[in-house]
Amino acid sequence: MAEALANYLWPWLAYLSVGLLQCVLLLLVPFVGAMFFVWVERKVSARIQDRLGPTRCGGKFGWLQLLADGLKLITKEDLRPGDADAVLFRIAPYISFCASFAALLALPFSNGWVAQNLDVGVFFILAVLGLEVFGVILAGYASASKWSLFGAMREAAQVVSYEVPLGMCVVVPVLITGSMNLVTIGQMQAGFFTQWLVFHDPFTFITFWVYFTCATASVNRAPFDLAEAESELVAGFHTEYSGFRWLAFFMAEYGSMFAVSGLAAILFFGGWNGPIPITSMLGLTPENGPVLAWIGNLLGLFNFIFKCVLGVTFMVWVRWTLPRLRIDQVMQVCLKYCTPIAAVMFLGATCWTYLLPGGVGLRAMPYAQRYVTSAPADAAAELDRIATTRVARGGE
Amino acid sequence: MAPDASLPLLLGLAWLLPLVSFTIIVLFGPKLGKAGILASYLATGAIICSFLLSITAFGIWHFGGLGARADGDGAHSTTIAATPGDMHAAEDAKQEADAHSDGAHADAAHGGEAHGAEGHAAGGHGAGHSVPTSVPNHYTKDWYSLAEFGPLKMSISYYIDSLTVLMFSMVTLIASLIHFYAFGYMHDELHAIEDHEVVLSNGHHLHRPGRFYRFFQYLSLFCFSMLGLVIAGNILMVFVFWELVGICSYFLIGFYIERRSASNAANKAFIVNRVGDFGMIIGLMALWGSLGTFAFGDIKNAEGKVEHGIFSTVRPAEQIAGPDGVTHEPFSLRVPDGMVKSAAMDKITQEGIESTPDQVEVWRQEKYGYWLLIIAGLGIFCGCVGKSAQFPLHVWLPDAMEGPTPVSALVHSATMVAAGVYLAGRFYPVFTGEVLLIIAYIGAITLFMAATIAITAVDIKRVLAYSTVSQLGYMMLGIGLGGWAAGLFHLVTHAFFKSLLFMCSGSVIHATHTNDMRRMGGLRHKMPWTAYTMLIGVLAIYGAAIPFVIGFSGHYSKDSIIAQSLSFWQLNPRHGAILSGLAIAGSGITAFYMFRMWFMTFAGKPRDHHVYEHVHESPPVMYVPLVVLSVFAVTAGFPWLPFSVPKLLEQARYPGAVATAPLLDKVVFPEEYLSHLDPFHSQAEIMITFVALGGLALAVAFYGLRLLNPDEAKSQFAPIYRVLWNKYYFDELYAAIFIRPVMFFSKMIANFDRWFIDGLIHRLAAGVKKLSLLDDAIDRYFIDGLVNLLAAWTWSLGNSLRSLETGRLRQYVMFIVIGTVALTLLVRWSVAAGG
Amino acid sequence: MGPINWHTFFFYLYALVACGFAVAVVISTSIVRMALYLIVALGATAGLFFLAGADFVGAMQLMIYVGGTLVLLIFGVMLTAQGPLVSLRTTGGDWIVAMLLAGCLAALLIPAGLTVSSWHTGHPVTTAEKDAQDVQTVLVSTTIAHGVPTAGGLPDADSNGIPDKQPITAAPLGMGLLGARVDKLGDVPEALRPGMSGYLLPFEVISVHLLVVLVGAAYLARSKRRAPNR
Amino acid sequence: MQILTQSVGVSHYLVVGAVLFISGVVCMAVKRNALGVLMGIELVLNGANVNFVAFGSKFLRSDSAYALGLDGQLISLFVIVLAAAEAAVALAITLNFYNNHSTVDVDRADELKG
Repeated sequence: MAEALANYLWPWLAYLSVGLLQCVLLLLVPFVGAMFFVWVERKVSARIQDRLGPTRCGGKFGWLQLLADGLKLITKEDLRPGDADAVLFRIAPYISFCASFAALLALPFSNGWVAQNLDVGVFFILAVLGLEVFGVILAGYASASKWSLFGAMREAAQVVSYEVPLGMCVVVPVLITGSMNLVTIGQMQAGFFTQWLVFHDPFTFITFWVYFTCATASVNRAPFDLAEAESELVAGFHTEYSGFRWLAFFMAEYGSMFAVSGLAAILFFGGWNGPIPITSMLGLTPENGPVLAWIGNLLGLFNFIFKCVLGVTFMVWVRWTLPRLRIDQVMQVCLKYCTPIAAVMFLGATCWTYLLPGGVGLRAMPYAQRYVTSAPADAAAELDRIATTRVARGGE
Repeated sequence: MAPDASLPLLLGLAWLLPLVSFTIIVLFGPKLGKAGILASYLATGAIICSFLLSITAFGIWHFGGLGARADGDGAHSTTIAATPGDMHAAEDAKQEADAHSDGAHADAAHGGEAHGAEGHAAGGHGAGHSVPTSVPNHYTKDWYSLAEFGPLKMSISYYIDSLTVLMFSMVTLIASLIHFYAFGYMHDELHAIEDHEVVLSNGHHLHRPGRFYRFFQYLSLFCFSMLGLVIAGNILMVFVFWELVGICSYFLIGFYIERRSASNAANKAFIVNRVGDFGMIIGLMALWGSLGTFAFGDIKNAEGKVEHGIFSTVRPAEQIAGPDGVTHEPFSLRVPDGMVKSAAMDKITQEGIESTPDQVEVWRQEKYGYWLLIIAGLGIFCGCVGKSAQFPLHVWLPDAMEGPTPVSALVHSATMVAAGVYLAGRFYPVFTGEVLLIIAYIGAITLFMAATIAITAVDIKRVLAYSTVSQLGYMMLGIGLGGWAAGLFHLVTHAFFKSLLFMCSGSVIHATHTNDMRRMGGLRHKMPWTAYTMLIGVLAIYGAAIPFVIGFSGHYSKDSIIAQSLSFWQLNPRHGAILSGLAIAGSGITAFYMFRMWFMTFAGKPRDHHVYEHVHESPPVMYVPLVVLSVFAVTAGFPWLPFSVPKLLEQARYPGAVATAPLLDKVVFPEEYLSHLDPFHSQAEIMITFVALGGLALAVAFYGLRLLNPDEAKSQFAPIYRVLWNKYYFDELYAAIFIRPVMFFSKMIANFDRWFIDGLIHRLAAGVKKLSLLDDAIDRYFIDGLVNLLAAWTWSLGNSLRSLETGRLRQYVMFIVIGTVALTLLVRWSVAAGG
Repeated sequence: MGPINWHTFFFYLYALVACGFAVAVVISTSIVRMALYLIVALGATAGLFFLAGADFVGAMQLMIYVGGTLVLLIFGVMLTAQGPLVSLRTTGGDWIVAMLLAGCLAALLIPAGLTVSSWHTGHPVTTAEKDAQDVQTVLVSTTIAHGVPTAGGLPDADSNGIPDKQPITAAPLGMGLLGARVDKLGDVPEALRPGMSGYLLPFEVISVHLLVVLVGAAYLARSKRRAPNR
Repeated sequence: MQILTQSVGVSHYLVVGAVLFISGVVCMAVKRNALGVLMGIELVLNGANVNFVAFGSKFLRSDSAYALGLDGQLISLFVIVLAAAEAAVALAITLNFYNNHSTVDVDRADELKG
């Protein structure tokens, strides 16, 4: 896209404009998503608690409520405690927000529709989501309040420990697909839902649930929301926040929820590939020209967003269903259950992929064999073969 | 099963069974039952089994008629009976006693009648009437070859003839009885005992655990050794078992090793025996060096080739015609070629005369090698002297009575000491006339001396010990005078009655807990079995008999010895007078001291009431063997029994005339069969009867009826009494000749060692000490100084560097950086300088 | 003046951020701010890594350093965050000495970096080289990932030689850690290959080392009785 | 604007690495707070990493045949991992020190001074 644009105007302008476009599109996710999810949460929690939820703001199902929330938050006064560390207090929300936003950079929304197609996308997303905690910590520390500090410390402990099982769970699909490129992973699950990695083998199935638990914890949603435990710490790390900074935290939270849900969708639920491959059935594939392919990608986009929303809704549901854990219980869940289970799943998936024909191990080994045993000539021949294929595809 | 297979099997088993029991007891002695009582059952069972085996062998021998010689039938023998007569005449042709020799012939004819009983009983063959003309029936073979050094074969072999069988039966019988007897006698050893004769340094008596099993273990070992000595087929094996019985007697004498007297006696016995054995070794070397064989008989080796043994080498069977017509009669003593050659070695080597048969014959005529034969004989006899306590070496046997009485009975009267006589008998064919004469004199001296000593002894066991010595002297005398069968006959009979006597004395001691006859007396009321069996023994050794009708066993054997001495006397007046005089006197003295002992012990009134009250008859297990033995003591000598001892011995007699003594002129040894004829036989019988009666009368007068007071006699013959009391001062003599000089010499050596060598060493040590002190000083002040100096430097350096160690992390960082910078600059400069 | 080399532009951007915040770390007196600055500096360094074509290392930097290490660090900061401890003043003398040392080091290192002329400028990666590299990546990705070439796994050379798609380095690195050096296909003679285990052993050693560190840190950090305040 | 037009080389990265390194060293040298020292160490390690990556990259030098290739990246990976481990242990030590001395001033940690 950028290359295409570069033919018409200065390359830097082209890159700049494309980059800006992508940024704007991605910003929609936290902003709109946050508002939408707040509404969803209100409604779901209301239904779970046998209430109607917001109805007074007009609109069907009181959908105007989300505008009202936004307006309220934006117009609210931005307070700052007297002896707070001004700079940190100010930038902390934005750090969180940037982190959750940057996570979206590597998240492919459809086949090839990704802002930055990183070869280590999975890795990148985990890393950046891990950064989100900084905002929380800094906020907790900067707003010189013991409640905040407690919340921040809990958050720090919780996130750092939950990154371990999270990483393990994520490694399982990577192991199976043999790539950390989210686009590749998504493409590998093309076809019917039987292709989804969650159904690849029993281990991945269990792995998904472990992953979802850990993800919920790492974005400190209930029942893991120790950082803002209304009943104990007034509101945890954002006790002292109000107005737009508070909103930033909020958006960061929902953004990261969206991100982990998207990651789950791509890693386990085939990303943009639906239960039924409608796009390929309708012939909306690159073979039939860019336009149809674009349309197919659009369908894939909706499919993907739907899955993400589903995931978020699930988190909401869980939040309003389960009671909050105590901090030691949180740690227990992480260290005594999630980590071992994830490790076992990792082991099992490895064995599965090695033992079953077509597994990654069985595919990688002949290569290593050829590498170790064959003469450089064969390697050169291999290079030529690949080069020719590349040339051929470059031609298309 | 052919006897040549069955006899070795039976006797070999009988020989090895005690070894088995010995091994078991050695390994598991204390664990065998309570206090090892099972050990006694084991040993007894073993010896009884071997007794049964021996008896079986005896039966096989006798009823198998194995005693018959190759030429053994009457007709032959009678004809041959003449030839020895001629030969006899030829031998002492220089003597003018033709009439005597004729008379001898006449006697020979008549004697055949006179001893018809023997003749008939002997199953018609002429043993005892003449010189046998063929090798006695024997079985000899190698069991196992230990080693071969060129011609010399060291092997475990057997030589079985009637003598062997006889000895086996006798030894195993007595040993079995004594095993039984020892049950009763040694039962104290079953539990821990307190030895009252041992006083420890702390003044208490010794407490020690019982050694019951050990006693029987020694007995088994002894039986094994004794039987091995008897069955041995070569002189080397004899020597080996000779030493084994020696060590057994050492163990048994020193059984109460804690008693100084016992250990001294054991050492004495062992050392004295060494003296004799040294002579024996010389004899062995002489035999081997000249003959190259140890075997007694001819042995077919693996190739079926006959290897000549000592006997057939010394007394060849064939008639040999010398160069100058001097013929060699069959089986007569002849210096073997080996000895001649080795004697003439210098001639062969220096003068280069090659030893052709004729040349050897010439040398033999010149008596080359004869002295070698004498040395061989004397050497072997030395061993016999040591073992059976003959005159110079008799001192150990009385002291050996320190051992338990069963041991004295078995080892030191019946079997081991008799082994010397047995060996002398075995080797009889090899002895030259000179050696025989020496043997005779030794025997005579011994028997007289021991008998005289026995008169004064008051220790009951010592009396018996001295009587043993003197009886052994009789045997030696008999053998030395050419009375081969007589000596061995006496050996057998003596074994029975002397063991009987010893066991009786043991029973007495067991009852009175003392050896001193002066504290006994009148015991026959308390212990009749012992008393009367002992009386039988005394009568047996006394040789009681109704002349020409019947007598105790001792009568026949002693009678035949005396008869032989008489026939010797008749041929050689001078020597004969001394020898037979001593023998006859000895028989009288024997009668005297034996009855003295019996009277002092059993007759009269109890002298020590304290002892008398505690006396009691021994348990049956002790006196039943006495009864059995007394039966044998009575009957062992009957000559008309089908398997009487003399007949058996005759079956083992080696053919050929008695050796001559060329070096001593006018000494002629009569053939033994002559002594069975009158007048010698009857003379002997009458003589000893009267002499013994005289001795008996004296004893009765002194001790029986107390007509005479022994104390008066003592004071009257005070000097003689003192000499006798001190046993002719033999111990003092040896102490003076051997022990003191040796002690003195060793003291001198010890002083030299202590003062000179030790002093030298001490000086050296002192020097080394000084040196090391110097070294130490160097070490301490110089080397340590250096090290300390270095340490001090390091210390101060560290102290000075301490201040750098500020413990400030940031300073360290700075130091690191400075170091890095400095290094880099250095490298750069060096590179710049290099480039 | 030619077209702006965006690669260069972003390099300078990240470099300035990294250096600036590194210096800020030094200068700052508040420990918490130091932590913040450090985060930014390291993040910028990660960006530099991305620019240098080491995207896996960059992601690693983000994840482990920024995500892990620094969280630990701030954790520690807050555990020890008491008024007097937050800012421990340093004497001027120290500052002077430190600056002198910094000067010396700078005088050593920066010239050292500038000595080699062939390092001064990168070069537009020619198609052939890119082909070679891409072929490696394709080779790896095809052999490892279902044989399907990754979408956009083949970066094009645009006019400025900026690879608009990051080269694939994760798989080759993984293979290298497993002992197969796919980036040097022809280099190693056949005879040597079977024995060549790449970085397998260091990899294992590091893993065990990490485990030990985990245990050791847990042991050290467990709270003991506090000493009476001095 | 000349510099923006030409491509950067290893030297640029080396300079950046040097700056990071130096600032890390200075940080270690001047910070009395143990955690500050720790941060300095992290900086130093990063400077080294920058160099490794730079040497490993193919784009940054005119003679890319001599580039370290993957080795640079691998080594930097190891460095990162070890840095993490080191950070964990150092932090634990610091906490221990804090628990025992109720301070994190490295200048107070001089019981072993000579």
